[in-house]
Amino acid sequence: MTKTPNNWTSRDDAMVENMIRRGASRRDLLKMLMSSGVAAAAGGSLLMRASSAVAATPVSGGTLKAAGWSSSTADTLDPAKASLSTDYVRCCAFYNRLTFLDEAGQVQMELADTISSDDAKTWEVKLKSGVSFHDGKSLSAEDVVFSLNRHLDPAVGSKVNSIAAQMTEISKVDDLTVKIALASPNADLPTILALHHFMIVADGTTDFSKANGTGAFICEVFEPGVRSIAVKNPNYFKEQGAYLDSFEFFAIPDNNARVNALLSGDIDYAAAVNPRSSRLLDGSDDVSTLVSTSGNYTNLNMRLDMNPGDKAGFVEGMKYLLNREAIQKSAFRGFAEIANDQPVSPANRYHNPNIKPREFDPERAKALFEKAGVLGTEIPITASDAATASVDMATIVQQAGSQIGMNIKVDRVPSDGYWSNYWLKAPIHFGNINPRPTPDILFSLLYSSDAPWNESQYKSEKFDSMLIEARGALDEERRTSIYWDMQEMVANEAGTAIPVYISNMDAFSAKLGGLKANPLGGMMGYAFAEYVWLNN
Amino acid sequence: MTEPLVSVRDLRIGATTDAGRKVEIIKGVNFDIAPGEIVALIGESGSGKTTIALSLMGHTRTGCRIDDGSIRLDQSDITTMSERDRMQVRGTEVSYVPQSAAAAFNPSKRIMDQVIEIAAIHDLMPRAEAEKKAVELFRALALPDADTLGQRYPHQVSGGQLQRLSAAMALIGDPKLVIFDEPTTALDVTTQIEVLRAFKSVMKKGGIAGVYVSHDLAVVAQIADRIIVLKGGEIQEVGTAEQILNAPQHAYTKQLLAAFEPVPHQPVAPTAQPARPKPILEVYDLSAGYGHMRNGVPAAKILKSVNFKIERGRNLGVIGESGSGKSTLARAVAGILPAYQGAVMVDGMEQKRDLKSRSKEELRRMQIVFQLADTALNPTHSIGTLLARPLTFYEGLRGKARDARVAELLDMVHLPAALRHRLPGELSGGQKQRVNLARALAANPELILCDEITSALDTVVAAAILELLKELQRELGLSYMFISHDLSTVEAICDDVLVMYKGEVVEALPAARMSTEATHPYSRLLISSVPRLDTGWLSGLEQDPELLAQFANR
Amino acid sequence: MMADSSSTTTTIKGPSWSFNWVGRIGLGIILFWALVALVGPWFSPYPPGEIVDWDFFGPMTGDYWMGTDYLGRDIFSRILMGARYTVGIALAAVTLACTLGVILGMVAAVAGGWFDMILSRLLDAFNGIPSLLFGLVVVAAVGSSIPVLVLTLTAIYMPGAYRFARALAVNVNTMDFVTVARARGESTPYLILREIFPNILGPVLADLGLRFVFIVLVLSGLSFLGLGVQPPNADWGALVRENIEGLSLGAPAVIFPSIAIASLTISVNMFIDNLPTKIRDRSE
Amino acid sequence: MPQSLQPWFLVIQRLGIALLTLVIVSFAVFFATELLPGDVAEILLGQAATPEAVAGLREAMGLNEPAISRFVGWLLGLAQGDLGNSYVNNMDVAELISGRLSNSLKLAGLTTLVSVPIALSLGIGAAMWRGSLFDRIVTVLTISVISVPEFMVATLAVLIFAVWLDWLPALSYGVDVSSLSAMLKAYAMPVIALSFVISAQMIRMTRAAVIETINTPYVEMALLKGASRKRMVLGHALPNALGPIANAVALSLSYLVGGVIIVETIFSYPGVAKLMVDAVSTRDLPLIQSCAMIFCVSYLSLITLADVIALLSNPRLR
Repeated sequence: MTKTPNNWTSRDDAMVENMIRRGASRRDLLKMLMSSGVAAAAGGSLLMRASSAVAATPVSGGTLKAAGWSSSTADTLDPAKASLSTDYVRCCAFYNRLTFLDEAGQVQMELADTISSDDAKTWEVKLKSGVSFHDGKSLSAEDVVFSLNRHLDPAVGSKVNSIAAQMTEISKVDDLTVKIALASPNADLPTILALHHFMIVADGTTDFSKANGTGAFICEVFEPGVRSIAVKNPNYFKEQGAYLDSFEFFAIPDNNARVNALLSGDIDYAAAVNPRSSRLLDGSDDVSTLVSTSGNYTNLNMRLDMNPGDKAGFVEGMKYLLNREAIQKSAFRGFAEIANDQPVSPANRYHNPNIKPREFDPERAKALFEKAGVLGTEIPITASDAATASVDMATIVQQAGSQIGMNIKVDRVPSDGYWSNYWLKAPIHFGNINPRPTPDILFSLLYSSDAPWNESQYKSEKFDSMLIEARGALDEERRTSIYWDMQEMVANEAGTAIPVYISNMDAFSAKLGGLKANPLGGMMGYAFAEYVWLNN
Repeated sequence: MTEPLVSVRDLRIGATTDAGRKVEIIKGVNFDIAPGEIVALIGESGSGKTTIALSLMGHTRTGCRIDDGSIRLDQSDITTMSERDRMQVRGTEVSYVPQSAAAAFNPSKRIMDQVIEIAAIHDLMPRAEAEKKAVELFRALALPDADTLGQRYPHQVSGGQLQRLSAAMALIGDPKLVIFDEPTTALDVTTQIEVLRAFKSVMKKGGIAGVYVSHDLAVVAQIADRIIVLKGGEIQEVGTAEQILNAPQHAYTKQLLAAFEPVPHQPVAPTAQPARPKPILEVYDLSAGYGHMRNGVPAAKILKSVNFKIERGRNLGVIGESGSGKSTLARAVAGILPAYQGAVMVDGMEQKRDLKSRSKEELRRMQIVFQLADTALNPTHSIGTLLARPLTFYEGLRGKARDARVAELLDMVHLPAALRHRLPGELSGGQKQRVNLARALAANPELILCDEITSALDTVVAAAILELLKELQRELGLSYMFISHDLSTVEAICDDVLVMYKGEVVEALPAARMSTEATHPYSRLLISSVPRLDTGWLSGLEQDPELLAQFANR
Repeated sequence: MMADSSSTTTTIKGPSWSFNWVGRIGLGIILFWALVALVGPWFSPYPPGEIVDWDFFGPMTGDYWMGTDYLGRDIFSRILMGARYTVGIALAAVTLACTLGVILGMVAAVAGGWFDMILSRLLDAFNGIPSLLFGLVVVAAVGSSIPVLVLTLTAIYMPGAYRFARALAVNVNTMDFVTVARARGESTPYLILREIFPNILGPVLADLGLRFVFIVLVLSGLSFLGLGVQPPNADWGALVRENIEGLSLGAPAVIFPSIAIASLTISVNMFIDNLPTKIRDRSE
Repeated sequence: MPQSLQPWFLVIQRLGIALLTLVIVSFAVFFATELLPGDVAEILLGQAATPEAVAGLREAMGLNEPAISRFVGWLLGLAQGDLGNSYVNNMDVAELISGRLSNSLKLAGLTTLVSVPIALSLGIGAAMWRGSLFDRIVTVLTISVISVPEFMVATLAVLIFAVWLDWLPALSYGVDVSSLSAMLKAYAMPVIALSFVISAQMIRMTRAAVIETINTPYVEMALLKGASRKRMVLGHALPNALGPIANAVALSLSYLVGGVIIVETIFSYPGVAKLMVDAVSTRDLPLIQSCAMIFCVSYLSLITLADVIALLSNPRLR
């Protein structure tokens, strides 16, 4: 057993592990640890533990039992309809995408051998050969055409219908080549195709009660709202297939119950553990944690077309009234990075580090509210458990408001129906945005004038034209600079206050090896089953 | 003289009331019982007679305990025994015949199992032998179908039979002492005779000693060798049955006996008012019943074409045994149970059958008084409120006028005016019945229907209520329809009598000629079944067994 | 004014309100919480929503008497404030449920026939729906606010109160004093209010107490499933729920609200169980 | 009517009433569901619910038909034994439910086996030795259990038995149930938690019912026959208290099917209660209806069973 300093937490463990993954040297790490007051000897053993977690040799075999946090009868094996982490995990295990994002956020080919384009408008996708579905059928261009075309059919109910809409033509060139034509140039297509919804299913599939994919696992049992059991695919096309023999996945919605199940050894993996449980996890040597900051955030949306968001100064005042540090420390117990009111997170390579987060400045906020003429009026804020930690954040804002004479009324509404009834609709409300791989998706989804989820009704012609320019720009430097400018515009002009990027903490048995953080989300971007192994 | 079987010395039993107050309910009682002797404990309710009887078995009811004194039964001292030892004595040495066998039989077990239970508990004999013995006892107690009776459930057997079965239950273990706790009080008179006879013969045959608890001197006179008169937990007088009946010493005993003397009714002279042609109540062809109505006729027909009339200022008595329909008659007349046929006329005016359709004035003129004052008076209303309500309701009286009238009503029924602030629960039984009456008087009625209003009262109290009724009649010119199962009560107050049997009027006569001139066999049976204050009455009584078989309610 | 003593009829003046020490302790705790609900918020050291400490699940200290919660808020202040919601909502709901149930029950008992039959069936059917599920559905439909909570809890407990009151009223209705009043020509409302109601009041009050306990628990159950009063306020059930992670750490933040709930419910039970026998026996 | 037929007539009458109640509930549930904001298409699309997408999905799912005609269609199907298809995943509702229901029944059955004997013996024992130390302990325990929220009991149980003592698994579903001991272990935790919740009420009611019959003349009669306390209570009081006890047990057990939502949540046990919550949150009408029917049927059959037991245990009604 390793002796650890008293104030050492799993959060710190995870940080050290992350640094090792990012390539920090042992000396850098020790220096960092010493500066934070950890004795050299203890620091050394900590490093040993962290390094072994990262660099152990893979072992084949075993059954992994993992628990997500939500599950219902709406669980689906149809990738187009996938809406919860639970669905993503299962789809990642049973299907493959054309491309995927590695831990550094770089696009890697999966089913595609190459994806190329000269003008970012017409794309050619060459498929790998020798890939077969679980039922034995070989992967061909028809399957890809079918899979992508599904998203355009409203009857399917695809979640990415609006993103897929830019694909005006999807056609087979030959058995292993597909041509995709876009409405307008978009250099991000390879990244877009890495979205979980763009999993490739077999041509003509309508029945999704069992998954027939090309993935590393074969679906053996699937009971919506209950569980799935997967077994290793012996004919997997990748050289190194899954290490696990089988993989059982279900959900334990209650955080406490999930943590307890992990602590008692009934499960090996507990996804998305509440930071409040960290103190409990710290006490156990059999459990490790993985923290990934992927750009998920809960934001406060003030509609610019409605009272009081339409009053000059109000939105800025609210941004100053957000005590980001309190939110980070209290609501997220440190499992968050302070953000600067724009959606592109540090995990994304286009993140603009020059925009500094606004300080908590109630006096300045007061002056701004006075200017807007809202000081002393009652401001209702709609929050819900549906948007992670929004109720706590609202409470924090409410407290800050009460100090400067702002009467902020928190309206907690049920999670059930929140997204259809309150989100985008209430004058001031909370949203929760999952990580997206490209700034283009984020901006066109959330901030362009015709964006379907324009949370604050932000309208700027300049912004719109910049978006189109960046999308077609193949020159990386040019794109980056446009995106940096756009981030600045959002931070200063839009009615969306983004206080922190939320870190996801997964907790798992110390026996589990091979886990790495991924910018697409927790559980290695939901694809962990294929990459992890169980040490004996 | 032989050693007494039971000797009780300075017995004191205390009780704790709900309020936590301690009271002594048996205050130092001494008596003996010789082997084979039947001793009666007689007294009014609250005299402690049942408490003493139960203490002989070492049992006290919840809240009571034996504080002092000793009870010796045969060789053993009941008071100092452990509960486990008392269990051994109960059923074998001393056993118990309860007041209401209907309640004392477990409804969910067969009769035979209960009768032979004592044998099973104390392991006295094998089951087959016990059953044989039980059947013999059934025969000895003159029970019909002795061989198969044990297979029935208690609800399938009549009250009189159950009472005899409970005696069989008590005798199965050959006890030395049997305690009879008012065993015939709940029975009809015609049934009572048979049961008494059965008890008497088995006790004599077995030479068993008995304690007979009762409030009824006439019944006790038939069965007891000795009588102990109790009042307020103390013995007033002890003596042989003959001596108590014929030469009472104590004033209280005399009072008890006096209450038994029939006081012949003096009809009120119709001088108070000029003669009116119309009777106060006329009933024609009245039929009523319960249950689902089909073609205007109910499923269970209780009352069948009853006709009678009551002249103003006169009283009509209605007698009959349980199930005769006499209470139903009162309810049908009052409209509580709407008749399905026939007519009720008050002062010549026809009344609607359902009381809901009768006018307030019609309702006012005819009032009904129920048997049990406990349930007839709302326990949450004060006496003043109870009496004030009819005054407000019928006459719209309020304030001082109403208060004055309430005081006047209380005075009429000889109750102190201060009582109006009390709740019914704080009053004695007789007082409650007076309030019950006063409430009817508050309506200033012309006719009062009295439904067994003295049946639940002790004899002395009942006699006083009857006196009160007569007095009120003289003062107010009332008429009563007086319903009772007790012939002597009816004779004491009524001018005319109806005898009812199974919903029909079988005889109608002036009260004075009832005992002598009744012709219907059932009337004759009823009259002959009323116990007399004479120790030889039961043994000398001859009844036609065929008549009994036809009419007795057993 | 004691006169007319009869030797055996124990005279009790109305329902006597003297009870044993267990009942008195129960009553004492109930009154204490009632007082807290009334004036507690004025004595709370911090605003209930204020984050006073950046640590979470803090221990008991001189500053924070009952520790801090998951956000670092003062638990003592939050319990004082929660008393108002827990006691208030439960009391409002139980009063409403019992009033409605008792009135309907008495009407059904007196009216009988079809009215009784249909009402009894309907409410029976309603009883078949699990109460927490019903609560979830309602809040999903109309959102969560104090009136909605009160009405939901009322709806959940009204059928029980109805059944109870109806059974009692049917018994009382057959008593002679009701027949006497009816024979006098009294109207149905008079029969219900003056004759029947006073006689079922005692047991109904005892039943009301038990229902109160269940409502406090259902309220905390609803809070556990995510419904309840608006932040930063919270009822005690919500306090337990939001701090339940602290249970494994033995945090006072979860222990004190639990004690608060238990002390209230246990004391109500103690009070009811030791009501003067006269009232209690009729309810058993 | 012949005496022997009377009980059967009563039973049939009760069944008829139960059926009528079911129909009433069905309509009530339907209207309640209609009152809920949003429909299955909107809910399924969640954040992606643009008007066009919702319209498309509605069309594709056949939701454009008026709700009442869909409901009547479902009722007609039900009459023929067809529960319909789930809107959400188009699976056969019967199939969806059957697995969950058997889980629920397994849990309910085990809990019944454990709690009913314990509760009845504690309740009867407390009544038998009324006022004794045992009675006081039982009373205090039941009051404490009634007074503590269910989720506290469940969470504490997990914490103590699974995390700290490591005696029992924290999850019940999907663990090894091949041997009897493994199965007992797997179900121990939810069964313990549920038993706590339902026993208290049963103990109280049993105690009250037995005490009431102990205070009858026929039990006093048994005492005067020299019967022991045990014989008085078990032989005489108990048979007559069966009716009310059966009623109390039925009421408590009815909780086990639909009311266990909290225990299902904490032990992540896939039973019907969670299924119904899911169905409500996705507005899946056929599923909601079917679950509601199950709750109602189980409630009514338990109550009816209790009625029948009460009838049969009473020779006067038999």
